[in-house]
Amino acid sequence: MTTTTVDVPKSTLSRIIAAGTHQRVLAFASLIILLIGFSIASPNFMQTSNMLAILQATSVNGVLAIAVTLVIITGGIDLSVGTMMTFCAVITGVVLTYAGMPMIFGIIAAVLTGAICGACSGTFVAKMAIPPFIATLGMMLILKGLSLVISGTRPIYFNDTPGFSEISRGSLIGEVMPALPIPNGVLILFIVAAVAAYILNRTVLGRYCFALGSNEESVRLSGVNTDRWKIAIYALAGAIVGIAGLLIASRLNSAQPALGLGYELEAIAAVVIGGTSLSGGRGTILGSLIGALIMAVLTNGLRVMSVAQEWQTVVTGAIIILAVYADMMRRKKSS
Amino acid sequence: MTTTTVDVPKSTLSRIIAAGTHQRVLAFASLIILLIGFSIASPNFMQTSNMLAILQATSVNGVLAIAVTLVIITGGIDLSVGTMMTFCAVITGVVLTYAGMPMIFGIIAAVLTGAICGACSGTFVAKMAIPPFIATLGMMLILKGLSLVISGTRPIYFNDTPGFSEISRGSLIGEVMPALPIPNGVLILFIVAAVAAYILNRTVLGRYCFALGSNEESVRLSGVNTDRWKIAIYALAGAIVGIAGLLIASRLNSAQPALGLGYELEAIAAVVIGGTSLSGGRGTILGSLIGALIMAVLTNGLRVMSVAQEWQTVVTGAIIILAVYADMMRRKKSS
Amino acid sequence: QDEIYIPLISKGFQHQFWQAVKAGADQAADEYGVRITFEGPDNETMVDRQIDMLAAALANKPAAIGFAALDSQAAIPLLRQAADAGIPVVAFDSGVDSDIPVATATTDNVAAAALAADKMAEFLGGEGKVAVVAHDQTSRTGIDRRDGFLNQMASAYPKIEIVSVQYGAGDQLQSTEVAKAILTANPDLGGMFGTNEGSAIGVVNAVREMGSEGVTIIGYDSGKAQTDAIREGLMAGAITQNPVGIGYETVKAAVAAMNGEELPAIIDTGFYYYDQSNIDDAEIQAVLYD
Amino acid sequence: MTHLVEMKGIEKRFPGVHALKAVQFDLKPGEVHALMGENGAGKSTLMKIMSGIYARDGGEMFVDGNPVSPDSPRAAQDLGIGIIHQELSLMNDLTAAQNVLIGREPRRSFGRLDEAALNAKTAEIFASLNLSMDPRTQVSTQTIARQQLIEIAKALSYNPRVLIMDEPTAALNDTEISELFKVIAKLRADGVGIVYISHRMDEIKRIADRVTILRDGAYIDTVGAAETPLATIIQLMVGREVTQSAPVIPDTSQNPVALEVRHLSRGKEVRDVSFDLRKGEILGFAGLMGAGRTEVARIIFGADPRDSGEILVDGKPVNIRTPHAAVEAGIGYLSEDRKHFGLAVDMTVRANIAMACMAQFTSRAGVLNETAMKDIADKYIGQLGIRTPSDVQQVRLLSGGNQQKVVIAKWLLRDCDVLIFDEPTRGIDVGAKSEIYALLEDLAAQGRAIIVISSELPEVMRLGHRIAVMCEGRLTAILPGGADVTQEQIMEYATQRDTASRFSEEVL
Ligand SMILES: Nc1ncnc2c1ncn2[C@@H]1O[C@H](COP(=O)(O)OP(=O)(O)OP(=O)(O)O)[C@@H](O)[C@H]1O
Ligand SMILES: Nc1ncnc2c1ncn2[C@@H]1O[C@H](COP(=O)(O)OP(=O)(O)OP(=O)(O)O)[C@@H](O)[C@H]1O
Ligand SMILES: [Mg+2]
Ligand SMILES: [Mg+2]
Repeated sequence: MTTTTVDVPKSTLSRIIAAGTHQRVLAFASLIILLIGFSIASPNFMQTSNMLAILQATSVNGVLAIAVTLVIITGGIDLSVGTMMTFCAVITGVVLTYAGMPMIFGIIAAVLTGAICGACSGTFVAKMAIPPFIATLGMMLILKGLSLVISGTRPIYFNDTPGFSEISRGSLIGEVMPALPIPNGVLILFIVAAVAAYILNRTVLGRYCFALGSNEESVRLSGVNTDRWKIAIYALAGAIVGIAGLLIASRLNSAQPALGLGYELEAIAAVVIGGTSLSGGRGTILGSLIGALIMAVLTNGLRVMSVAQEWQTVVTGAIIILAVYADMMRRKKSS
Repeated sequence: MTTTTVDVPKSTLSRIIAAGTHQRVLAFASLIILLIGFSIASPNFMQTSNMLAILQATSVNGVLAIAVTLVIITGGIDLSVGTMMTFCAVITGVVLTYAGMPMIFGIIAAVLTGAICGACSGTFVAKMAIPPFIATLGMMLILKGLSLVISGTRPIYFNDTPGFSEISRGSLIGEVMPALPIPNGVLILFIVAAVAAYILNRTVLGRYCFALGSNEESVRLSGVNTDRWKIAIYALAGAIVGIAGLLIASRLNSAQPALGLGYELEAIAAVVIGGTSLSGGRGTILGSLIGALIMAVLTNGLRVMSVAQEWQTVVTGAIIILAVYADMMRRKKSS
Repeated sequence: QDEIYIPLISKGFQHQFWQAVKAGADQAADEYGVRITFEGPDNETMVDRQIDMLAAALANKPAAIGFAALDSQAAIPLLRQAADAGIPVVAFDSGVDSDIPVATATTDNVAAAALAADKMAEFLGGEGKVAVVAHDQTSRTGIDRRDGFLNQMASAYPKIEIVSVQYGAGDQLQSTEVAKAILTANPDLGGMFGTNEGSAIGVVNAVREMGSEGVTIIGYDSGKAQTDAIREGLMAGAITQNPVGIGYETVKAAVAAMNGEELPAIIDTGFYYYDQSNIDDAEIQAVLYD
Repeated sequence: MTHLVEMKGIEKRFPGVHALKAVQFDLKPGEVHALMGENGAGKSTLMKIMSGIYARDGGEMFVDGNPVSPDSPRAAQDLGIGIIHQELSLMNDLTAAQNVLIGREPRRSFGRLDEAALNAKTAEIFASLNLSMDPRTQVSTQTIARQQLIEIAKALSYNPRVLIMDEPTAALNDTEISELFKVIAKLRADGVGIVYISHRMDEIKRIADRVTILRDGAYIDTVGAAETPLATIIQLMVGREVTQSAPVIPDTSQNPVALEVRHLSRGKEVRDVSFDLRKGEILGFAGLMGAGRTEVARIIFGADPRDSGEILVDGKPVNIRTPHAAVEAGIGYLSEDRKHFGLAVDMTVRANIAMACMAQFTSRAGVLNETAMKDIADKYIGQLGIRTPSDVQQVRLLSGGNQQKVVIAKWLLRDCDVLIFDEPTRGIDVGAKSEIYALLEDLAAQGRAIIVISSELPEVMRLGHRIAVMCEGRLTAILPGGADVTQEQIMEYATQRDTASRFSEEVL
């Protein structure tokens, strides 16, 4: 058995990059083009304050998109992230406002609630063999109803927990660098993204995400306890959704029980725009982050330009198609 | 190649059934159980008028589910059915009310508009290689915006076209059999279902639906012009959505330009509850019809039982999961 | 069953406004010893879902029906069916274009929004730039409040310029982002009007997060976040309807109609403007919810 | 005489791989031209260029002397070139007939299908292959061997002038192979040119007229099949001499029993199967297609449920319901279907090799040790001669035989006490085969208990210390291995049908 032709150094480098991110993130170019386009179209667009507003607007959807990315890479889907986020916020409200506990318990409650809900979805999918679409659709409805039941269809305000609204609105970075008052919500988004990317690319859990999405049966036949790992992945995604719940609750300084429906579609859209395939096995956190940013820039830019609402929708639809098309073309070329 | 044991007659029969429907429809049992359960729980449930109300409530979602079934069998997804339905209704409104043309032109306009929109989605998917999720998400937004633009964000009423509301509300069957005043909308649903099932199982178009969903690459390598067929399938689905547009416009005697968002999820849910796999290659029209009926019965039954609305949501979610679980179990046993 | 059953089909369910209507209806139901149910679709575009709810309600052979039509024409066949069966229909929140309802308990949203415009103009001294964050582009209440505000501005305050009207679906987060974009595009904005609770709070959030100064905010409806903003001085004032009253009057009218009593065609439940000065008045407190 | 197809100076590069270097090939009407080479030599790539799936980077191609560049499978079909791919690519949800005639369905007016004609036409093709299969059976219910036959039927249905067969017999049994050869003989008589790729050396002598040999993507030679000894061909392929070590059968009768299977049954596929497997022993499993060997293995491994029966590991009964439990109990199973059950083809070679042993490369915090994984992967790449530009190449980009080696590496790494190999050398070249035989014998010598299921009788006979023979779900015999057994003996037991099914056959 002879050795084969060895590859040239250049492609080794690109291969290392590809191995790290599992796929080159090309959506980035679309994002830049959008930013440039809006700056030209509207002089008010490129202000620091507006850039911060866009980042702030990305935070919740970005965190949700990260959660969904994990599930989608396994070949599943999670429709429940929107209402699960609300549910976590409501539980935090119960812990902080109704039970009057200190803030840290509220934070733990949100993440834990998310993880438990995620584990439930995961169990439906893994143990009961329910298609992820149905399992998470069911969870979506169940959690939506339970949020209303638990809160008594009333918002729960966090006025008794001073500092709660700082979780998202305050700016630790701004305290150090007053010139860059990046809100904590954005900071948290980037931390969550970094941790998720690390988990995805450097740990067993991440490896099994990709493996399950690639060929679940072959993973099972390798003696891996696929059920357990699947539940773990859904639970991790749930915990991340819990963080999104904290962010939105902190930003609105209240848990709004009726909110949440529709956020799942936006999160999934961000993931797919970011180049993750809905059939599983491939995907990047960075891509989803950029996908979420593209959506936020698009919405903000059109609003700043004061485009009429109905045309905003039309243009958003068209640009999403174009951005992904441009991506496909670039990907084709580069391969 | 030696002869092997030949299968016994029994399995031949079951194979013929399986070949006809491509999969046994088991969701049916869940539907029956629901019907029985609600009859016991509420004496008012099993009235003719309520059964007709359920059927009427199924008609629009049922037709949408049929359209989505075709696309899902090819391994795609169609998120635009809800707003496309509205768009078709608005175009019909323009033709009938603004332009004052005779009713038949309105009907043709709806179906044609749907087919054209579907062909657009299909082109994005087939020719531009955009993932179906994004292509139809884009279409969803574009059509939503265009409906508002064209209608001037106002409902278009069909008061000038007497008879238009008969399309869905009248009852041809009731005229013949006064004891069974099944609304035309329901009749149309069943006709659409029968035609779609015929196309799916007996024509080349249907064959390529299954083939594309099974292994697109292999179909392409067999020299089939997969792009053209895919566009045709999306266009057919669009035409069916056009019929749904007619039904809803007729039922509301108006084209409501803002309506439509969220209907896609319900239609897809009906399809998946009916046993069609989101990964393509398998599915039945009958299953989707039953899925749509399950959803309608569930919603109606809980309302008739006067369950509090927040609990309705919870119970709906739980029952959807259970119904599909029961299905999976039965399917496992029968295989 | 001798219990008297009156279903109320509303335009929404989860929002605070509708919960307050429900509270009023529950209160009346207690007083008159009837059983009510209260249901509404997820959002105000779902006309056909509301019709399905009405159909399910009719299946239970109710004594009377309360109905807040999303589109008054679409429901007419079912309402006629109810009328034919001798079931009185009371419209609430907005009217039904037909003679079927025996009474309509409603707020004049156009006049209420015009009052908001008057107050806004007063704060701005009759000139400046104003934007509207509305909750819906197509629903009756959305249109009435937007147009009531815009028309009053146009006719009475020609020096006030409406720079932007955008929609946030009544979702607090989305409305926040909408309002922030408006503030970015119009650094010299003088005032903003939020047409319902979610929109108004979105505007407040946006101003808070952007640290904008000199923006006069007028809101609509109540809710804790909004009353807090008014007390803090972040929001200048708000219009409130009398949702509890709407619910109460609807059930009361339904019971009366059931008993064959004569009813006025319109039961105007009124609206109020409140700000820091009168928020604690008993009359205002009675119509606020949180 | 004019060539049917002629290819000159064909070049093909993939990222990191120079797959074909100025390769030439020609095909005459009515000949069987074997294309030989090690795994990854470039055989499939050359044929994919001929059949319009890949575009060539350089060189020329002629059909009937005219220059052509088929840019799609359709274009190649129009030139009369058909191909049976190495990797199965059927539409699993459709029936056999629907697969065979995809794109050419008999139609009636308005695009309506004539299903009866479709099935009849397919039945005809099946009959010409002497294949008994209901055209209406769904493909996904069929074993890969039978799926392969459907692929062959599909290729024949085009009536090609040039038929490329890329390892058509890898999944087939001797009986099916001789049926296929009859078909090939008929085609040859009709003047069809056949390109034949196989790693089963004996087949070359049986049917090939000429042999072209590739090595490392380069053209080596074209020789006559009849006049060239096999050893020469192998040497040309491998570039060195391959020594076939004679098998030694150790006496394992005193070793402790590692695996005991008692009265295993599942439906019609497995009926009351019992056997023992001792440490250090290799038990070969022989049988015809569909005999139930794979099913027995899957049940032992917990991949499929059993109706009844008992499994004992090291004398203790174990309750295995999932493959995870099986691996925990020390049982490993290499599936016969690498694409569906063996590999995550979108992942890297490294990730696939490590898949069954992730715990070994994971820190307590769950962080992966990529360096350790790389070292292991590189070790197996060297040991098994896996031809890949690097260990982070996606498996789907490897040649078929090299993919199979990756699966083998995965299970060698896992190092279970009981290892079940189902068709382990499917698609693997002669050189590598003997390496793998040596590895298996090594493992046995270390005390592992091994089951080898193979459709190649010589392989079962070469490896098996004892040989279990199955027929229609029953274990009909356990024969001694080595020189004590003949092919005829095995075949006798492999066709020993029970009276009941023979009776039902006659009735039908
Ligand atoms: N699409 C591709 N991308 C990258 N490399 C490829 C691709 N296809 C084939 N190769 C490489 O080209 C070489 C030749 O592969 P090919 O499949 O032609 O081998 P083969 O001779 O058919 O081997 P086998 O006997 O194992 O089937 C291999 O090294 C393989 O890894
Ligand atoms: N002639 C046949 N018709 C239908 N199914 C068959 C036939 N032959 C085998 N099968 C299927 O094959 C399975 C049993 O064969 P199994 O794969 O275990 O046999 P095997 O001895 O490993 O043969 P192979 O060489 O095909 O792998 C059963 O599930 C059976 O349904
Ligand atoms: Mg090959
Ligand atoms: Mg086998």
